[in-house]
Order: sequence, then structure tokens, then C-alpha cells
Amino acid sequence: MSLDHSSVTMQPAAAPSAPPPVPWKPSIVAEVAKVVANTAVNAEYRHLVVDCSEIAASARPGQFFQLLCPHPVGEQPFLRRPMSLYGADRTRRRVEFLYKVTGAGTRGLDTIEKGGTLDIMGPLGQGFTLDSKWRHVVAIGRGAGLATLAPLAKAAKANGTKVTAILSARRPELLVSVDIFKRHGADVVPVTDSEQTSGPGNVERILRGLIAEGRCDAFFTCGSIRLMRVQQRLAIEFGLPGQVAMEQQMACGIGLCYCCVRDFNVAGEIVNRRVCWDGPVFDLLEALP
Amino acid sequence: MSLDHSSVTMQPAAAPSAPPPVPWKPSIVAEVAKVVANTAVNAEYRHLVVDCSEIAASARPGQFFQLLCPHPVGEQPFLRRPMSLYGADRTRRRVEFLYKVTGAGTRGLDTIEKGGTLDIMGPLGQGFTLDSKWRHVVAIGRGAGLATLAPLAKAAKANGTKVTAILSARRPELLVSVDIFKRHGADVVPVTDSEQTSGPGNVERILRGLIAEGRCDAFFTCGSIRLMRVQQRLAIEFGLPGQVAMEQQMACGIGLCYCCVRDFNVAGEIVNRRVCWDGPVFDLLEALP
Amino acid sequence: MIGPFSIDLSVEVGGIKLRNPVMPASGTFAEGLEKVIDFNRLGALVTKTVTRELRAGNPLPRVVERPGSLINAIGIPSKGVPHFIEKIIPQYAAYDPPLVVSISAPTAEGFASLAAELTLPGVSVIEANISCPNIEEDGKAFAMRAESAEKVTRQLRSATKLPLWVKLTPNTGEIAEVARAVEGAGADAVVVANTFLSMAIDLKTFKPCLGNIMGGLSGPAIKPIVVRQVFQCAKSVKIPIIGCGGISSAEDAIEYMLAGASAVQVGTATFLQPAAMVSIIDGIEMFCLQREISSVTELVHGVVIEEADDQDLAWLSPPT
Amino acid sequence: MIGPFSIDLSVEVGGIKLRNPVMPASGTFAEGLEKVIDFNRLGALVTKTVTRELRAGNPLPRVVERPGSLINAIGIPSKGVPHFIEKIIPQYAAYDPPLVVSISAPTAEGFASLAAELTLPGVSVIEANISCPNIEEDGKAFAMRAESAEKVTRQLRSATKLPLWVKLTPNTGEIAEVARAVEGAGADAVVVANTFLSMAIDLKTFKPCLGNIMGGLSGPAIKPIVVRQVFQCAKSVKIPIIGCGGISSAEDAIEYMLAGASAVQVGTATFLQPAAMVSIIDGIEMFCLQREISSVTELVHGVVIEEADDQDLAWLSPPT
Ligand SMILES: Cc1cc2nc3c(=O)[nH]c(=O)nc-3n(C[C@H](O)[C@H](O)[C@H](O)COP(=O)(O)OP(=O)(O)OC[C@H]3O[C@@H](n4cnc5c(N)ncnc54)[C@H](O)[C@@H]3O)c2cc1C
Ligand SMILES: Cc1cc2nc3c(=O)[nH]c(=O)nc-3n(C[C@H](O)[C@H](O)[C@H](O)COP(=O)(O)OP(=O)(O)OC[C@H]3O[C@@H](n4cnc5c(N)ncnc54)[C@H](O)[C@@H]3O)c2cc1C
Ligand SMILES: Cc1cc2nc3c(=O)[nH]c(=O)nc-3n(C[C@H](O)[C@H](O)[C@H](O)COP(=O)(O)O)c2cc1C
Ligand SMILES: Cc1cc2nc3c(=O)[nH]c(=O)nc-3n(C[C@H](O)[C@H](O)[C@H](O)COP(=O)(O)O)c2cc1C
Ligand code: FES
Ligand code: FES
Repeated sequence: MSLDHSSVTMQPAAAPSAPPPVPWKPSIVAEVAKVVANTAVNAEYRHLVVDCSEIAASARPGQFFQLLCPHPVGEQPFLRRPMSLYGADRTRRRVEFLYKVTGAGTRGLDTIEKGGTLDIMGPLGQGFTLDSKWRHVVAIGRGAGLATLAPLAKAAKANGTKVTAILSARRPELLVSVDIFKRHGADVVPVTDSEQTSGPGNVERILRGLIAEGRCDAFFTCGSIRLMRVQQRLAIEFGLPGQVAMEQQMACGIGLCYCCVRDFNVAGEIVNRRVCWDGPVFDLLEALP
Repeated sequence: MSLDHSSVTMQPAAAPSAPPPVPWKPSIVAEVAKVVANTAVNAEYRHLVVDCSEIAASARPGQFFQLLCPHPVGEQPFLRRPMSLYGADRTRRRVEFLYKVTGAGTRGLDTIEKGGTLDIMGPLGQGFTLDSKWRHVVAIGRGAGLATLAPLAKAAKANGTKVTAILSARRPELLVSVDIFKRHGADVVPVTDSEQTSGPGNVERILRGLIAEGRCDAFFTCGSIRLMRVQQRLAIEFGLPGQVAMEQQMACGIGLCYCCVRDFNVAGEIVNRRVCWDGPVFDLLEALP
Repeated sequence: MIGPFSIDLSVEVGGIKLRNPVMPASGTFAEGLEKVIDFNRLGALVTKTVTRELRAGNPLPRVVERPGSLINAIGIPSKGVPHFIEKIIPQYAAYDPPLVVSISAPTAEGFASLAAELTLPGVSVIEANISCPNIEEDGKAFAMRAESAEKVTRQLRSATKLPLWVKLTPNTGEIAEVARAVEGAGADAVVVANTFLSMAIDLKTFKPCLGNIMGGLSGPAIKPIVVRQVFQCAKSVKIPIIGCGGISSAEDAIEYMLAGASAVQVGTATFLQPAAMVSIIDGIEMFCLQREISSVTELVHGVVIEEADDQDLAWLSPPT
Repeated sequence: MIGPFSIDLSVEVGGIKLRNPVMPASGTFAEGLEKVIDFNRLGALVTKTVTRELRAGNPLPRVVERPGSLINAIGIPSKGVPHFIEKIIPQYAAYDPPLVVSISAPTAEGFASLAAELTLPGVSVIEANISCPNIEEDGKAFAMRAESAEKVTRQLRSATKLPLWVKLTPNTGEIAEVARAVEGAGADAVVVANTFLSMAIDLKTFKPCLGNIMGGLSGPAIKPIVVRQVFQCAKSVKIPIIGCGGISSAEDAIEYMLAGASAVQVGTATFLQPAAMVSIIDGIEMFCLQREISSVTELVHGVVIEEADDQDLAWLSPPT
């Protein structure tokens, strides 16, 4: 096993920069943001909107923030919690998150009220890259991946790229981001466990159809190993590019601690990369489950 | 120096009991009480009212509670904080506190809103004793002592004892408990630094007057070393009894840890007692500054 | 299916059977607690350390708080052995749980003679506090080294027929070796551990926050270190281990038991929640019920150590 | 009256002058932080420990959080010395603060040869991490005992002309003796200290929370113990001490300096507040300004130890 910490080349935006110019300016900030909304969108997910600085609001699709969660009663989450950018508005200086309450940290997030504050740190990591040549792309998400992929909708529209979003959930009412994709002109194909449409077989069938119609110049995916595998197979079979956003437990979020490493297959060799710094978005074919 | 941890005899109410009867029942509880009010009474003091259990509501004058203070932003008070009973209503199951925001713990108390909760533990310690033979007593307080002495007003009235309350503060608007004393028929003599009436000389003059008029069968005091010394001198001179409520930093509040000890002069010998368990109310003449 | 009453909470700890594995830590327990909890619920009762010498204890302030922890330098105020025998031991006579008497002395001979004198009816266990950081200068104590721990234990062993528990210090770099030495010298159990020698300085006065300059750290902050020490001792000795350090919930107690403790002592938590020990006992029973564990002894040293596998997977959402 | 610019924040630490006493702790600093803070504000830059062997680091999970603390078992992933010389050292060439290179090796000879090889332009200090608890089995490391610490330091000393800092472990019971041994062997400063060997167990799976089973505890929870160790070392050695452990505010840094540290390292706090080091520098300056302290060196070992007096008084309200 070799180790490879060099930054992936997909998107140079947040890559290590040259020695600092004078005067020095931060491109990542930890700041106390004002909470504009923190409301349930369904039984599982909550939508958090905060007013922030220009730097934070310049976050791009696939990037993430590290949130310093308040302590819920009886618990003391110590580390920050990574959350994907769900939406950013540069002019209104606002960022949005979509989160599921799972443990101490997200339970803490849940306690914040409108008008309250939240310490956010970002924008972090390497986001998605949209090639201007791509006419049609497919976004396939499940779980937190639905949040992570959402900002692609707006970015693709701006790029003149058409999106088909295959959004997966256990039940139809647990689907999120459908409206965002539709609002930006994407075709949305909801698939769910309860309707038995979310299995890898059915998703592969849908994808083969899109590929046949010439509507899949690239894959974007997040949140499901099984669906990632389907796409990896099709990407190889049809020679298509793809990007996947990965998750891993994080401490620092900015490449200092090496707790968030994963293995990647780079040209047959297993290399070790930091999800927070070299990712979270990686080349689809390099990702290992 | 000898050590004397035996319980003082003033008031047997909370003294160590015999081996537990069956079934066992607690006489001190830590419970999550509901906050009915938590409001400023002046620039320094806040008034906290909570709904509680019957056991907590049975607290008597001079006893105290240990409050588990919420964490204010950026601070983590670890220990409970001792607060004197300011008022108790057994039938409505309610206790009251009057506190000054001084450090991390009381800053935490300050954040609790009406309808919120507070973990209170009590009633603790040995309170004041009122002898049924006493017709007139004098209560002299300053600082937190104003809160500690307040519930004496009601108890004395019930006992048929008349109270003169000499209440001391830096400025008139910082005086508290005046209304409580007046409501229960006490004479209130406010003395303040700004009016230059609070010095030991003036207080001694007032006390000598009361003693001369036969209106001082006993002293009750809390919150000022200098005023305690005046009373000790007069108590010796006129052979009067007295009780003083002492303060000391506490950890457990129930006699387990021995961090709250003070020295006392018991018949010429220096003995060491736990303020939380043997006090906080002690014999005036035994107290050392 | 396991019913609530079919869970056996009893444990055998160093020569004595306890109805459950939860007891107070020395110095954090006294008669006053009887007003808050029913002593008959506890696995054992443990006295504050007693010494032969009359001691006043340390100068004030005796405690200072830190986030998630307490530093104490109470010292060991002691009114001597006769007072202890006449006043303290009888206080606990009416309760069912065995009485553990904690002792300390400046010399091995002192320890032995104190143990002999306190081998009395009403006393079930001698706990030798050979670790109190306040006693020996700069925190050095018998429990810092295997040799000195062995020597004092050997003398203690020949001085009393009572079960002998030896309380270790976490301030040593060789706790597993010390535990093994103490086991070899005849101890029936080890208590792991006492407090961490610590210091806090007041930024207003530049003076130490404690009258004694240094003191012992206790509370939730120390738990991960002491859990590791229990785990290391469990690999090193066969006698039971009593875990102690930062336990404030049933989960904490169970974590200690999984690491290798047969029983636990609860100290600082009682200052914050005076009924903590009873909640912990109830919580352990509930945990066993939910996990269908019929005897709490199944938890002891139950930690599962296996070869590392690709745990990355755990962080991704369940496959669709 | 002292003006803001008349405060001298510079300190002399083990053969080198730093513009201020605040620097990162090894393993919690890398190029990425440059996007958050201006590296030229720091007292020094400190690299992650490098080893000669290629290492993959430990299995996942590599961190687990506890109240007020973090347990890490990252291990020392290393791409070897050539990569370090070609890729890492040059990353810091453009910055003013001196570069401190942290090294580790399994043997004293290994330490010496690595120090020799890394005595290069662009490297200002060698920090020998003789304490990392993950390297040696069960947490035993060179820094556990005075003899082994002395031996490795002596070899290191003859291998490099650069200022030599030796980073100690807090897991030993004899840190002051180890510091003295290291001083005697020629170290220019000691870093007190690395992490506390710790453990956490998952109550769902009964498995250790860390892939490596045990890991090192850092963060605010450990501060009181390490402040005590700095205080003890300061009484034991004349070379400067760099305090490290749980520092997250200027107050924490000042407490360490009062206990005896000439400079401080900040680790875990940077994970929570990436600009923590800069805030700490600003806070120290503000503190000196308010207290009319013209040079930060006045704080070093400034703790006031006096005979205990009747501190009871402090708890009563001011006399009327
Ligand atoms: C780059 C990235 C982007 C993410 N985006 C989103 C998002 O937009 N919406 C969303 O709901 N969730 C997202 N997640 C997952 C989210 O970070 C976790 O759900 C959250 O950290 C759980 O914290 P907790 O305290 O509630 O749970 P706990 O289980 O109590 O957390 C314990 C520890 O495990 C870590 N952890 C737990 N689950 C995960 C996970 N799935 N991934 C990484 N670390 C985890 C926590 O950060 C913490 O350190 C993202 C994760 C990553 C790495
Ligand atoms: C028996 C008793 C009754 C009291 N009753 C009242 C009351 O009715 N109203 C009121 O305003 N105050 C009262 N006090 C004082 C009150 O306990 C302190 O003001 C409070 O503990 C300060 O806590 P803090 O966290 O705000 O301050 P900090 O200074 O941050 O406290 C740090 C530590 O010092 C202790 N401490 C600080 N000041 C005192 C003090 N004066 N006495 C004892 N410990 C102290 C704290 O409990 C804590 O352990 C009483 C104290 C005692 C002992
Ligand atoms: C106030 C206080 C007094 C203590 N006194 C003693 C003592 O007399 N003898 C002893 O062996 N341990 C003593 N200890 C240590 C505790 O028994 C226990 O080992 C330590 O506090 C760690 O457990 P905890 O984190 O649950 O408190 C004392 C601890 C505290 C906090
Ligand atoms: C994630 C992580 C990685 C670390 N890696 C190293 C290392 O490589 N070399 C080293 O000497 N110390 C290492 N340490 C220890 C720190 O340098 C520091 O001594 C310790 O964390 C205590 O300081 P803190 O409480 O400020 O974090 C590491 C600590 C952490 C949290
Ligand atoms: S979270 Fe620290 S390197 Fe990725
Ligand atoms: S506060 Fe513990 S004995 Fe008084």
C-alpha cells in the first residue's frame, strides 16, 4: 500500500496555494453565523439557513462546512460535524444545510432557534467539477447524498447542462431536494424502497435507458455504496466520467489530522487520501467502497 | 487545633437520623424543578421561583439548596452552587431564591427562562432556630445575607416574634428583601454606604438603641464580617444569644467532601466544622471571621 | 426473554460477595448521603480514608473546578483511630452492605498496624489507600512503584485476615506492574484508581487555586485514561479490579466493566447528582435486561478485541 | 502606561528566538491551515512527526470524542524521509517563523540518523517525539524512564547542531526526572507533553472505539494534569519548557507560562477553532497590556507560592 496525499486534480479551486501574497487573506473562515431558519422538512431532515460572510457564501457544490454544534442537554459533542453545502447565495451571503438528526451533534443543531447563532467553518474541501462540454449529466443520491447533490442543480443550469436526478429514499415522503432539482429544470426520477424501485437492478435499468438516449455524459453520486457500484460498472462499460462525494468521520476538516482517510484505487494502486482535503468529491472510478 | 464534626445542637431538624426505618424515604432530593419566574429585582439581584416537590418545599429559613447551573456560552461551571432559601411555600410546593450574578454558575442561572427547568438539590443544612420565648429579634444582613435572612420574617411572625431588620447595601436601590420584611410586619432600618449609614459605628448605635428598648432578644445575621463583629461584642456585653449564617465554597453540600470547613471557637478551643452540614447557621459567638 | 428480577447483579470482589457492583469512592461518602439514597441499595459502603495521626487537613481553598472535572486537596482530616472505631464504624452497623474501611499511613509498618487494629466486627474489607497524591511529597506514594507497593501490601497481608483491597495511583507509568506486584503480595483486589495529581493557577492573583498548591483531579475528564489503566491491569492480574474514575452513568460503569472491572466506585458524580449510585445500579440492570444479559459478571472484561477490518464502510449510508 | 506596541511578546526557547510564545503541536498542523490563519503570525511552525519507515498509519476509526477531549490513534502515517525533504520542508520555506521538524524512530540510533539527515537548511529545530504512545507497545516509550530518555537524547545531541527539543510523555510517573535526564544529555528544551494513553469502548458492539484499541487523550480535559507536570519540570530543570496540553485560550496559555513554560503548543483546539493560535497570541498581548506587563517573559514561572493564610475570609462579602 502506498500513500498519496497529493490533492486530486479535478478542481483546483481549493488546492494548496502558493506562498501567501501580502497582505494575507483567509479563504476558509470559522465564524458565528446568524440562524435564519432551522425547520423540519420531513420526519428525518431539517433545513438550516444561516447568514454568513462573503467567504463562507462563496462555497461551491460538493464542498462542505464543519459546524460547531451546541450541546444538547446531557451530551457534549466535542468535535465539529461535517455538513455538505445544500445551497449558497453569494449576494445575500447565505448558506443552507439539510441535516438528519442522528446523534449528539445533530441533536444539538436541532436545538438552535431562528435568530440564534451557529459557529460554521468553511467552505471546505474539493467540490464537484462541471465540464462545459457536458450536455446531460445524471445525479444519483440517497441519504445525506440528497443534500450534497442538491446545489448541482443550480450550477448545472448555469453551465447549460441538463440534469436527470435519480433520488432514492426509503419512502416517498422521505425524499428531499426534489423541488430544488425541479426548480432548476432537472428531470427527477424518485425511487424508493417502499415502492420497490430503489434496488440496484432498477436503477441500472434507468441508467442504461439514459445512456442509450445520450443523456448521461457524466455521473454524480453520493450516499449509497450499492448505487456507486452500479455507476462504476456502467462508467467502465461506456467509458463515462463520474464523480462521487464520500463521507468519513472528521476531526479537523482541513487536512491536519489524517483521521478521515480512505483508500482509493489510482491506476491499480491503493492510495490513501484525506476525505476532508483531497475530497470529499473524488473520481468515481478511483473510489473504493 | 482539634476537629469537631458533630452536628450543632441549635436545630435538630436536619441532624443525622437513626438507622433508616422501613420503607426508606429521602429527606433531601435532587430534582428537576420547573422555573416559574427568573427576573431582575434590581441592577444586581435576580429573583428565581421554581415549582418543586413537597420535600424541597419543606425547606426552612437559613437552609439552602445546591443548584446545578446551566452552562452559559463558553463556560462550564462543574459544581453545584449553594443558594439560600429566599422563600418557601409548602402548600403550593414552591421555593424561591435571590441571587447575584457573579461568575460562571450564576451567569448560567441567568440564562434560564420562565417555563424552563433547573436541577435543585435540598433542603440542605441547619437553618435558624426561633425560640418561642423571644419577643423581639434583630436581623442584620448585607449582600447575599439579605436573601438568607428574608424567610425569617414569615417564620418570626408565625412564632409571634417581632423583627427589626437592619438591611445594608451600597446604595438604597440595591437593597432587597425590604418588602418581605415589611409585609410580615417587621420594622425595616435600611442602611447604605451612599448615605453613610452602613458603617459599624452607626449600626452599633442603632443596636444599642434596640437593646435599650428591650427589642433585641437575639441577633440573626448574615453577609458581613464587620457587622458580625459588632453583634458579637454586643452579645457578650449584654449576654444575648445570636445566630449567624456563614458562607464557604462547597462541592457536595451534604457533608461528604470536607471542602467547606471553617474554624469555630467553641469554649476557647478552635474546632473545624463543615458549613454545609453543621451549618450554614452557627452560634454567633462561636463564629470566627 | 429475561425478566427484570432474573438479572443477577451480584459480583464476587476480592473475597466478598456484593449484591451489585456499585459502591462509593473513599472520601466522597458519609452519613449525610443517607438522607438522599437508601444505603441498602449499594454494593458496599466505603469510608473516608482514616489515619492514625490526628490531621487537620489541607489549607483552604480545598477544591477548584475545571471543565468536566474537580481538583481537590482536602487532605485527610482525621480525628484518629479511637474516634473512627467509636463514632464512624457504628454509623454503618445498621446497613446490610459490607463496610469497606479505607486506611492510609506514612510507612508500611504504619499501614500494617492500622489494618490490624481495624480488623474488627462490622468491618468487612480493608482498602489500603497507598496512592493518595497529597500525602507524599510531590505526589510520590507507595503505589508509584511495584517494589514499594509490594512491600506495603505484604505487610498489610500479614496484619489482617480481612479481604484486602489495594487502591492504586493513576500517576504512575507502570500501573499494570504495580497491580501485579500487589497481587503477588496477597491483595484480594485492586482499586484502579485514585486521582491525577494536578494544578490550577488563578490568573488574577498568580497564586495556585488550591491552598495545598497541587491536588487530585477527578470527574468525567479522567475516565478515558483510567479505563485504559483498568484494561491494562486486567491483562496483568487475575484478582478482581474495582474501576474508579469519572463514572457518572450506567454507561460509564459498563464501559469500565467491559474493560475488566468487576465492580466500580463512584466519587465526584455524587457531588453533582447525589443519587447517582442508585441511578447507575438501575441503569446497569436495564442495560442487562435489554441486551439479555442474565448476570452482570458477563460484562466483566467483555471487550471484544478483533483484527482491524475495513471499518470505512460503517460511515456510509446503508446500501440500497 | 504601556502601549500596545511596547509589549515584547518574544521568547527565547532552547537556542532560538521566537516572535511570540505560541506554536502548533505536532500532528495538528499542516499546509491547509494557511487558508485560515497567517502563518507569519505564529511563533514557530511544527511539522507532523516524520519517521524513516514508510507507515500507513493506524486502522480506522482513528479518533473518538469524549466530553472536553479527543482520543486519537492516527499513528504516524509517513511517506518517508525523501518525500519529507522534497515536499514538506519546502512548503514552509516562504514563511518567517522557524520550522520545527518533529521526528520519531524505534531506536536511539534511528533517532540520531534521522536528526542528522534532517539537519538541513530550512529546518530550525529538531523536536524529538520520544513519547508517542502509539509507537511502542502498550504505550511504553523512551520518555517513560529517565535512563532511556537520556540515552536517546545523548545520541540525538551528537547527531545534530540544530537546537534540540525533546517531547516528553505525560504517561510516566517521573516526568521531572525524565526532564532532568534529558537536560543533562544536552537537550535545549523540553516539550511537556504528548497525549495520555487512553481507551474508549463502544457499548453497542463491545469493541474498542478506536481501530488501534488505545489512543492518546488531548484537549481541555488534560490541562490540569499537564500544568502540574510543567510546574514540576520547572522546578527540576533550567532549560526552557514548552507547555502543551489542552490549551484553547490565552488564559490557558498564561496559566502554563505561570507554571513554568516559556512557550506553548496548541493542538486539539485548532480542530475546534482553526484560528485559535492567533486568538491566543492576541489574548496574551491584551492580558499583558491590562496587567502592565511589558515582556511576556515576566509571566514565565510567575506563579506565586506563599504560606497558606486564612483564606476563609475571601468567601465572605466585603466588610461594610
Ligand atoms: C463531507 C460530509 C458531508 C456530509 N453532509 C451531510 C449532510 O449534508 N447532511 C447530513 O445529514 N449529514 C451529512 N453528513 C453526515 C454528518 O456529518 C453526520 O450525520 C454527523 O456528523 C453525525 O453527527 P452526530 O453527532 O449527530 O452523530 P454521532 O453518531 O453521535 O457522531 C459521532 C461521531 O461520528 C461522526 N459521524 C457520524 N456519522 C457520520 C457520517 N455519516 N459521516 C461522517 N462522520 C460521521 C460524527 O461527526 C462524530 O464525530 C456528512 C458527512 C461528511 C463527511
Ligand atoms: C450557604 C450559602 C448560601 C448562599 N446564598 C446565596 C444567596 O442566597 N444569594 C446569592 O446571591 N449568593 C448566595 N451565596 C453565594 C453563592 O453561592 C455564590 O455567589 C455562587 O456560588 C457564585 O458562583 P459563580 O459561579 O457565579 O461564581 P464563581 O466565582 O465563578 O464561583 C467559583 C466557585 O466559587 C464558589 N463561590 C463563589 N463565591 C462564593 C460565595 N460567596 N460563597 C460560597 N462559594 C462561592 C462557587 O460556588 C464556585 O464553586 C451563598 C453561599 C453559601 C455558601
Ligand atoms: C473530595 C474528594 C476526597 C477524596 N478523598 C479520598 C480519600 O480520602 N481516600 C481515597 O482513597 N480517595 C479519595 N478520593 C479519591 C476518590 O476516592 C476517587 O478515587 C477519585 O475521586 C476518582 O473517582 P471519581 O472521578 O469518581 O471521583 C477523594 C476524591 C475527592 C473528589
Ligand atoms: C490528531 C492528533 C495527532 C497527533 N500527532 C502527533 C504527532 O505526530 N507527533 C507528536 O509529537 N504529537 C502528536 N500529537 C500530540 C499533540 O502534539 C499534543 O502533544 C497533544 O495533542 C496535547 O495537546 P492538545 O491538548 O493541545 O491537543 C497529536 C495529537 C492529535 C490530537
Ligand atoms: S478531518 Fe482532519 S485530515 Fe481530514
Ligand atoms: S460541601 Fe462537601 S462537606 Fe460541605
